[in-house]
Amino acid sequence: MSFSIEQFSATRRLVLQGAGTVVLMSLGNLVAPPALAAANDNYPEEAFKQKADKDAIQALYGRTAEASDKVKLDAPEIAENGAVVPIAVTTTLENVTSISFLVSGNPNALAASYAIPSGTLPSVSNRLKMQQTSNVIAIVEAGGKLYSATKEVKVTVGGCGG
Amino acid sequence: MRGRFVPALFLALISAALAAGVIVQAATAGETPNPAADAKAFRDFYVKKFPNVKLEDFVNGPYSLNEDMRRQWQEKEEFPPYEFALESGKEMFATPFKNGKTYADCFENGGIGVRQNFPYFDVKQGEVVTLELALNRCRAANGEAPLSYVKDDMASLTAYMAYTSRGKPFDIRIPDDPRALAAYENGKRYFYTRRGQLNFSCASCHVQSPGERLRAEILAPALGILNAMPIYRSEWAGMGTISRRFITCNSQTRAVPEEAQSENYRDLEYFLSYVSNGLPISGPGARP
Amino acid sequence: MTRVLLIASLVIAAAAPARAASEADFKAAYAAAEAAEQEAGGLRNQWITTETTLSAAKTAAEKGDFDAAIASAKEAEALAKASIFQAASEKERWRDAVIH
Amino acid sequence: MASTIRVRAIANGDTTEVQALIQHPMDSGFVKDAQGQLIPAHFIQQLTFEHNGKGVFIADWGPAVAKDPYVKFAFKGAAKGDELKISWVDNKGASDSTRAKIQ
Repeated sequence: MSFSIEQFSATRRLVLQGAGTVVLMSLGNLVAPPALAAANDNYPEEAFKQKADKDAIQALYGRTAEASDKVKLDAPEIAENGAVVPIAVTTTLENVTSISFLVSGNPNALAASYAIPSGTLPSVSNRLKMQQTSNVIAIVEAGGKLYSATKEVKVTVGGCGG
Repeated sequence: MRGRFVPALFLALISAALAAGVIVQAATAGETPNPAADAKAFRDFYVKKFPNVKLEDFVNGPYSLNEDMRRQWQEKEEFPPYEFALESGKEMFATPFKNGKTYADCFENGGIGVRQNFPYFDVKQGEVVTLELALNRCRAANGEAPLSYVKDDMASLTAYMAYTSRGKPFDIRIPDDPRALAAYENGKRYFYTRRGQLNFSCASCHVQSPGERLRAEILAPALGILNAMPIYRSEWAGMGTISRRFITCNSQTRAVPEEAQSENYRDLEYFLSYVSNGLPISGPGARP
Repeated sequence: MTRVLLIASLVIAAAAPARAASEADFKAAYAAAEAAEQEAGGLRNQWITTETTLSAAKTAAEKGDFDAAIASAKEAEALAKASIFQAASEKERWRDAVIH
Repeated sequence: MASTIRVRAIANGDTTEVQALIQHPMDSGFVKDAQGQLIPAHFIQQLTFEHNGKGVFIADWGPAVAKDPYVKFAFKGAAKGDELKISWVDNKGASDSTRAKIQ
C-alpha cells in the first residue's frame, strides 16, 4: 500500500477537527452510575487470576474449546514490541456470544474477554501486552460451544542493548 | 613498478606531516564539501539497495522494508498512539503565553506547515537552528521557561507542527556561508564517526545494515529517517523528540550522549534533513 | 646471616605498608583513570562503560575492598584510553565510510 | 477535563464500525519504576458501549491490555446520527464516559 498522504491525513482530520464529524460530549468523571456498577459485578475476577490458559478458559466458560479453522486469528509473526501487539479475530461461526484472547506466556493467561450481544458482528481487534514469545489463543463461544485458534508470536526486546 | 613506490612515499610523507603536528586537514579532505552531490549519492545508494521501495516510502523507516512490521504499523495507524500528543500539542500551540503572545507569533505563516524548513542555518547567530531550539527560543523571548527537549510537552508541540506539514517535502537550505557548509560537514562527520564501546557509527546501522534485524527491531534506512519525527515509540510507551532519539541511539553503542541540542546533534540533524530533501514530512510517527 | 636479616626486613617492609599503601595505590589508580576520562571528555568521546567501571571502583573503595577497587580503576583507565584512541583514529577514518 | 475516550463511529449501510482509543496507563503491576519499586496495577477492567440504552459491546479487560488501549468492533441496527454511550471503570474505581454521534 503506497503511502497516500491525502487519505491518511483525511482520517486524522476526521478525529482532530471534530467539527460536524465526531461530536464528543464528555460527561467528565461520572461517579459510578448504577448501570456501570451493575456491569462491574459480572467482571470475571476468577478467570483473570488464573495462571494457565486452560484454567482461565475453564473458569470463564466452564468447558474446553476445540480448535476450528472457522476462527481466523490475525497476529504478527514477530511482535515489533511486546508492549503493543495488534491482535484481531474474526469468525464465520453463527450466533457468537463471546470472544476472548489469552496469552499463554503471560503471568495471567486471560488478556481480554468480550461479550458479543446479538446484532454485533463476531470480530474484534485490540492491542495486547506480551511478556515473552508465547502462544496467543482466540476463543469464540458460538451456539453454546467453544472454538479456538492459536498462533505463536515471537517477542523480544529491540536495539543492541546499550 | 614505479606506481607501487609512490603511495608508500606518500604515506610516509603524510605520517611525517602528522607527526610534525602539521595540520594536513585540507590536503587529506580531498575534494571541497559538495552537499548537493552528497544528497544525490545518498539517495541513489538507497534506491539502488532497495529498488522496489518507492522513494517517498523511505520516510516510513523499518515499515518500508518489512511486511510483517508494516502490517503492525498500519494497524497502529488506524488510531495511532500519538493521537493524544497531537491534540495536546494543538492546544498548547494555541494557548497564549503570560504576555498574550503565542507560538504563532514566532514563526512565519503562524508556524503552520513550516516544519519542512527546519533545521535552517541562522546566518546572524551562525548556527543551525532546529524546530525544538526555535520553540524554546520563542518561549524565552516571551518570558517563559524553556521546555525539556526530551519530555512530552516539546514532543507534543513538534508533533502538531509536523502534522501541519504532512506531505510537504523536506526543503533544507545551505546558504552561501562557509559556516553553514562547516555545520553540514560536521553533521556528516558525526554521522559516519564510530563511537562508544561497541564502536558503531550511525552509518554502521543505518547505511550498512538497514532492513536487517536487531532482535525485535528492523533497522531503518538513514534516508528519510527524520521525516516521521517526533515519534511515539512502543519501547518508550510515549513520545520522543529528535533529541531523545539521538541520545538513546548513542547510549545503545555505549557512547556517553551529548546534551540535547548540542552543536553536534544540531549539525547531525542538519545533515540528515538535507540529504532527505524532497521526501515528504510524515510526522508525528509511530515506531516500535 | 646478614643476608637472612636483609631478606627478612625486606619482607616486613613490603608487608607492613601493603595495608595502607593499597589505599594510596587506589587513589593514584583512580586519579589516573579520572584524568584519562577527562581527556576523553575533551574529545567528546567518553564511553558509558568507563563511567560504570569508575563508579564500581569508587564503591569498592568505600567498602574497603581496595584490591577490587584498584582493579576497577585500572580497567576504567584502559577503557578511557581506548576511547581516546578511538577518537584519534576516527578523526580521519570516518571518510572511508561516506557514501560516494 | 477533556474525555479520555476518543471514538470514531462510522455507519455504512446497516453496519456501524466503531473504533476507540482510551488514554489510560494500563499498569500491569509487574513493572518496576526507575527506582526499582513495583508500579501498582492500574488498568481498565470494563469498557461498555451502549446504543439506545442497549449494550452493544462489553469488554472485560485484564492487565495485559496495552497502554492507551484500542479496540475495534462493528454492530448492526444503528444509523447515522444515532448516539453511542461509551464508559469505562478501572480497578481503582475511577471511571470516565462520553457520547459520540455516528457519522
